[in-house]
Amino acid sequence: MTDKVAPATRTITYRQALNETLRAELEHDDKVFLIGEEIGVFEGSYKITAGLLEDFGPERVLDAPIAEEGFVGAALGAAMLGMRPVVEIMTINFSLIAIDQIVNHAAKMRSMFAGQVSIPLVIRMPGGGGQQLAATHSQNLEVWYAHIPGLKVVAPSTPADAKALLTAAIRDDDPVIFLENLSLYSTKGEVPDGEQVAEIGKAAVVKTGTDLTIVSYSRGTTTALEVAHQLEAEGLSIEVVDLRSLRPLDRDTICGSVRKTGHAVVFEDDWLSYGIGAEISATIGEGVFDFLDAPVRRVAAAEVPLPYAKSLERTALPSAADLARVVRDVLNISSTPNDK
Amino acid sequence: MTDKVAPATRTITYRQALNETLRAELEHDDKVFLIGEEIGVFEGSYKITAGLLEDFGPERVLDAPIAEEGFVGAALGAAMLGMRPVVEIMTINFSLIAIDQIVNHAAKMRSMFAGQVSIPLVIRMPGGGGQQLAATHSQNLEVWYAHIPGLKVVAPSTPADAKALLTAAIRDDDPVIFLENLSLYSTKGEVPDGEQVAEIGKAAVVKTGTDLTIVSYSRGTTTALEVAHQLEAEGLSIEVVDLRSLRPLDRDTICGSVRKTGHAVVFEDDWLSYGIGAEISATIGEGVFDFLDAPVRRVAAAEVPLPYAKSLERTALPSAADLARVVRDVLNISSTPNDK
Amino acid sequence: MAAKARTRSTAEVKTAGGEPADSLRGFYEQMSLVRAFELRSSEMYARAKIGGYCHLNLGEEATVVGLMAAIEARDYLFTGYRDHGYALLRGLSPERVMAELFGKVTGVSGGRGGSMHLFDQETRLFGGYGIVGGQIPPATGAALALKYQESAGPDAAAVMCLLGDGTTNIGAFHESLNLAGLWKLPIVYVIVNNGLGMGTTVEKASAEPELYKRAASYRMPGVRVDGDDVLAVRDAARDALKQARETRQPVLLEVMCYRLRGHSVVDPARYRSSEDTTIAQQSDPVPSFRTELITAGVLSEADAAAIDEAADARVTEAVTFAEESPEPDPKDLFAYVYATAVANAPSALPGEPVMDAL
Amino acid sequence: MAAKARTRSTAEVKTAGGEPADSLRGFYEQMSLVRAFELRSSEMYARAKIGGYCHLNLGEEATVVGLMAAIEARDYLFTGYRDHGYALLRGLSPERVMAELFGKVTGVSGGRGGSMHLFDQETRLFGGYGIVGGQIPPATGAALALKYQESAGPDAAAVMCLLGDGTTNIGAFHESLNLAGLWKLPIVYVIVNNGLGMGTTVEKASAEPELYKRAASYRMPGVRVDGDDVLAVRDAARDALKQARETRQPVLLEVMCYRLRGHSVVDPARYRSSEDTTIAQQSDPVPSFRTELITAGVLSEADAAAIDEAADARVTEAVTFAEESPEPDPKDLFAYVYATAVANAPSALPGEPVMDAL
Ligand SMILES: Cc1ncc(C[n+]2csc(CCOP(=O)(O)OP(=O)(O)O)c2C)c(N)n1
Ligand SMILES: Cc1ncc(C[n+]2csc(CCOP(=O)(O)OP(=O)(O)O)c2C)c(N)n1
Ligand SMILES: [Mg+2]
Ligand SMILES: [Mg+2]
Repeated sequence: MTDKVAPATRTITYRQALNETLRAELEHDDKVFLIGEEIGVFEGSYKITAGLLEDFGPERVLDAPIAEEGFVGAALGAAMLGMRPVVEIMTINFSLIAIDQIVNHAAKMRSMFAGQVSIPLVIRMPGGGGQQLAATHSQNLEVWYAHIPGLKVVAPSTPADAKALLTAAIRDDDPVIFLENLSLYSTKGEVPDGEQVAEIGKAAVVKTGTDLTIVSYSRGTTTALEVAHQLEAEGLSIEVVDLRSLRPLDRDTICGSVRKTGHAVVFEDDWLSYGIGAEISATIGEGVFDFLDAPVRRVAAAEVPLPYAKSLERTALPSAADLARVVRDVLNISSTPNDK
Repeated sequence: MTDKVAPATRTITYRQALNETLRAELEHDDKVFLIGEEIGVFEGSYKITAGLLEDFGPERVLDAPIAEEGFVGAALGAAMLGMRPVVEIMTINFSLIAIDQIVNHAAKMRSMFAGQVSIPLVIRMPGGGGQQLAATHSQNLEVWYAHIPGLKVVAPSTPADAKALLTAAIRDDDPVIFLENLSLYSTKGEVPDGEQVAEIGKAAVVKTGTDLTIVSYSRGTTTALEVAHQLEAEGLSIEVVDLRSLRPLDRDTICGSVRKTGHAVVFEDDWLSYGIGAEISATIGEGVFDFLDAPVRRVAAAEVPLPYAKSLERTALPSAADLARVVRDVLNISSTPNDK
Repeated sequence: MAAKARTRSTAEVKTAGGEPADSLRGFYEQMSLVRAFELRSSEMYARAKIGGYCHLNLGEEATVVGLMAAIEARDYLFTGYRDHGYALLRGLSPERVMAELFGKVTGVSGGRGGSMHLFDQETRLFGGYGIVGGQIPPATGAALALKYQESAGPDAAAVMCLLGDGTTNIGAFHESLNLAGLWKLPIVYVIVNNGLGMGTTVEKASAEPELYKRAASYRMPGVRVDGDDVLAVRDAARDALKQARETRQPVLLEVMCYRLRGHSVVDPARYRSSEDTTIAQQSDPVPSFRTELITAGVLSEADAAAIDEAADARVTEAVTFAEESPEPDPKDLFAYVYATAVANAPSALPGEPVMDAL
Repeated sequence: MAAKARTRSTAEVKTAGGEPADSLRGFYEQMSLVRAFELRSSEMYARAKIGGYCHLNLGEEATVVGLMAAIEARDYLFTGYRDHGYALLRGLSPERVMAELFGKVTGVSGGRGGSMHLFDQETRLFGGYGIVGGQIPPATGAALALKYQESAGPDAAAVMCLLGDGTTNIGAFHESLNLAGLWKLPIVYVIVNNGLGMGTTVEKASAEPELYKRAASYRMPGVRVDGDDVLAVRDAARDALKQARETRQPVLLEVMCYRLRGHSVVDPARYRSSEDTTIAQQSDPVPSFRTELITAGVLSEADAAAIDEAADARVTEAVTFAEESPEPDPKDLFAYVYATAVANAPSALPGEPVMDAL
């Protein structure tokens, strides 16, 4: 976040923060244009682009056919000529069709061509389960993108961060993967007025505490904060680190927190094995080994293609209750080191 | 590996082991067929399928147009009807074009349709850098596949394992990603005669030792063994765990080894952040926390799109020297815990 | 405009064209069942009995019935996510289809797939796919398997692969049709052209909006038929399947129809012009087929009303069944991940330590 | 057979068709340069001066020269990995191209791209791409950017996107051409049809092997031209570019030529029939254009020999330059990963502790 003196704020939804930021950036720079399926006439599958076609016209808000590889690659090509496209892929699940253009092309061109071209491209897409959309429409594949040099990957958890990180992403000269989450769109938060430009690559300590650090991002951070506040009533002092940026990863902030608390739990919506939490755990294990009083634990999704049925979906996804239980476990373990 | 009484062996290359196994399985089951670009007339980009078109004809060895999404998806469809296709994707880099069929379809169908259909599909593909193929042709994206429930992912490091794991993969009723490595194709090893069927999901301790565990897979294991033997001359006793299967991951074998040695280094060819090593490190950190005498370190590729120029490529890729240095570091650190 | 050109005058209707009254009556029963099922699905969605996305065949009933009248039991059917009607006419009971929408263990896909992912091995309904175009390569591969498994001829099986108009713009369409044309596979690709992909018209999505013409890129016959005409659809599909099974000539068949409501249950379709909405309503095949049959003397008003009531009653039974069926047991979460058991397969629930779960 | 049909009788050659002798001579100089460069590349690869994959334009020289004669400096060029000749004729010095193949810092892409990834911002050579079809969507997007940035007209810029025959079967081809047709983008897609994708013939890869016909799926003109005829290629390409820049009508142009050797330097092409090899050799545009110009009196034998020698000498200079140039400094490994600096960007070398490197 910027460090200006406290501007006026309004309480708006994550959706509205995105919509207002897109509008502001369309106004701010005429090289910015939006492209994606159903973002114009339909106003976006999740209504993030509501009203923008009407106000900016079909050139600035371009409805694309169902051709993710084609239109994402086309946005990349436009970026090579100095345009600043902001792509909406309807959900992260469909980005698999465009991933050759994103990973084999957008992420690599600048390096491969020795800096002769820059790719000021933003790809916005929501992920996440919990909406009964079944296995192919409920994934959290952020770790795939986070693994790729040449990309920047951000995952804001609040309306304010959505605004400041989206502004930063659009003004950045590199390809930025901007991860949204279906279950955050209607969440509300205070958002400062005026231009807000976040620094990409920085995590934030969104709640301080002394007993244990929860590391999370996107939707997970909202749950982490909820659990942290709830455990406060039980006398536990929990710190919450919101990653905000998955690539680059702010290892200093993570390790700095755990150095203080000596305990860490990662809360993530993706599958456990080889997920985001693996890197967080490995980073902590390497970075503050001597300060760690208990194993780092991960609370993640069960490793199944997510089923449609509510009973199964609920079982498979990590919940606040799961997180609270593991936090207690970890703190117990640390007080009686031999019980495991 | 199977536990039959020692069969006769021959020393052959990894390439030949694959070729002979494909031949044997084509003979063994007429539902098996091979499909891929240039596998017939051209005999495979890396000549893995040499001679097979001639001997089995164009129905069993099917040359596909350049249409990875189409022919991988077609193989999947054939598998749904009981065929046992073995796909060659020329390199893992091109699998990005087919990844929607692999991850959104092959991996999910059985679960999503409640077990009504099985997908006996094998997808073979080599990865790896070091051949000056530049950024788009040198990737190790195995962690992407390893993250996905519904897939099985194996990565043999020796000709014998190539044979036994490929046989197992072809006879398995689930989609198996079979990872080869460009720099392994010409390596040699002893391969037992006759049918060999490995157990998927099991790692192997390929060298025992007491001071430190190196965990690796595929090409990395050959380097790990080399380094382990070299360090033996310096009086260090190194254990090497070859993962063989990335999904499922044999956490017991990894943790069992580190429990004994108290030290671990992961050697991997992919990028460090969110790579395979992250999960291995996290697993060790969680599984044998109380037995670990030093932080788990990872030796991985520098996080850049891999350049063509030899000088840069060499710098970016992890080498035996890098591994040896880190192993020594870790063992020093453990003897003088305060030097970090 | 393009829409208007597709409007069919009743004069063209072929009821008098020698089709037995029984068969016509049967078609009306099927159309009525699909209509009743979809209206009830919409209602059940509004009552939160159904979750996720839910796409209906409302307005496409003549297409659904015509296609399902052409396909044989031995053929394989692949569809997109707008699949309820096809599942019903493929022979699945409304109970099991509704139970799937309710996410119940008695559903066709055990409650794991939901509305978009109906699958039934027995009737060879091979899914129900939610990724646009995702069904096209597997359907093509199923046809490839048939080529391995049996010879061409009138008794051979074929594959029918349904897709929407918007779906013709995705790469998988091109790659798959090329394979089918090249390898001479027994498959019929059916474009169910309802004029819209969500809110985007065909004209805004396809540089060549006469979609059947795209067959030429693969030396494949391309045929267009009026989707409001159940007999025309059936005949064109039967013809195409015949080519596929007898000469291994794949065919691209475009069926012109209308989507009566929004893209999915939750879409109010405000983007649609009133002209377009009027055309869709006027073309509604259910009331117009009803009227035709009454006019032709195949049905009396009372017969038709009785059929509609029976359909409705049938759907009510389905809802009751779905309501009363149990949800899948959380203990079975990992039940179907793998067909061949394997060492160390993950089975941890959220928060469980990784090592304990081994 | 299909190949035979493409063989061009010298009677059709248009050298007498009013083209100035200077221009013809210039074309021969260019063909000779490309030929000399490629033969030397092959040699340097054999001597391990060049690594990775290396794909040559041998046999395609008339196509290369004709296309590059048509494109204007203001236009953008995107190609596949078989790109040396295009880079040379786009105006890049043989020195900088050879240096790139040698992986030297003086190379057009700083030694980071190699043979497959030649890029030059100044001459608007926008890559050099190794993933089959990977260049097609970005090229299409470049044309989209042009539409934002300038109006149509004779002075407008356009995009030329080269691709191989085998590449027409990939989804990106279909998706991109549809976008271009739909949005009326100033782009010419050129299929350099050398009859083979690695070892697979067009007939074994494309259900419709007359590839220019695929334009119809996008309501786009499709044109086929003899790629051994430099003037015909130039004229067809100029015409197509004119439509692109003046009326925003994208065009699909298919240029028929032959690959003289293997797919890449290391491929002995044993799979090629001797008949096919003979046709390719007989169609070799370099000696035949040479003979034509001599017959037409444009060049004497001595002139032609002098041109060939000059080309060879030029390439020798390039090799010397490449040899003597330094390799990129390992310290610059991370130099170009990001354009906008960012906190915590990774900079660890293999084995460095993650925390120290911050
Ligand atoms: C790859 C992919 N991209 C986007 C979507 C979102 N989506 C679902 S349906 C649809 C429209 C499809 O239109 P059409 O093919 O005409 O089928 P219809 O809904 O009209 O039956 C879109 C864009 C998706 N499911 N998959
Ligand atoms: C997506 C992808 N698949 C496969 C390959 C391997 N490959 C490189 S070139 C080639 C053949 C291309 O043939 P064509 O388009 O005719 O071009 P040509 O080589 O004849 O110029 C193949 C299959 C690749 N580079 N990218
Ligand atoms: Mg539609
Ligand atoms: Mg070719």
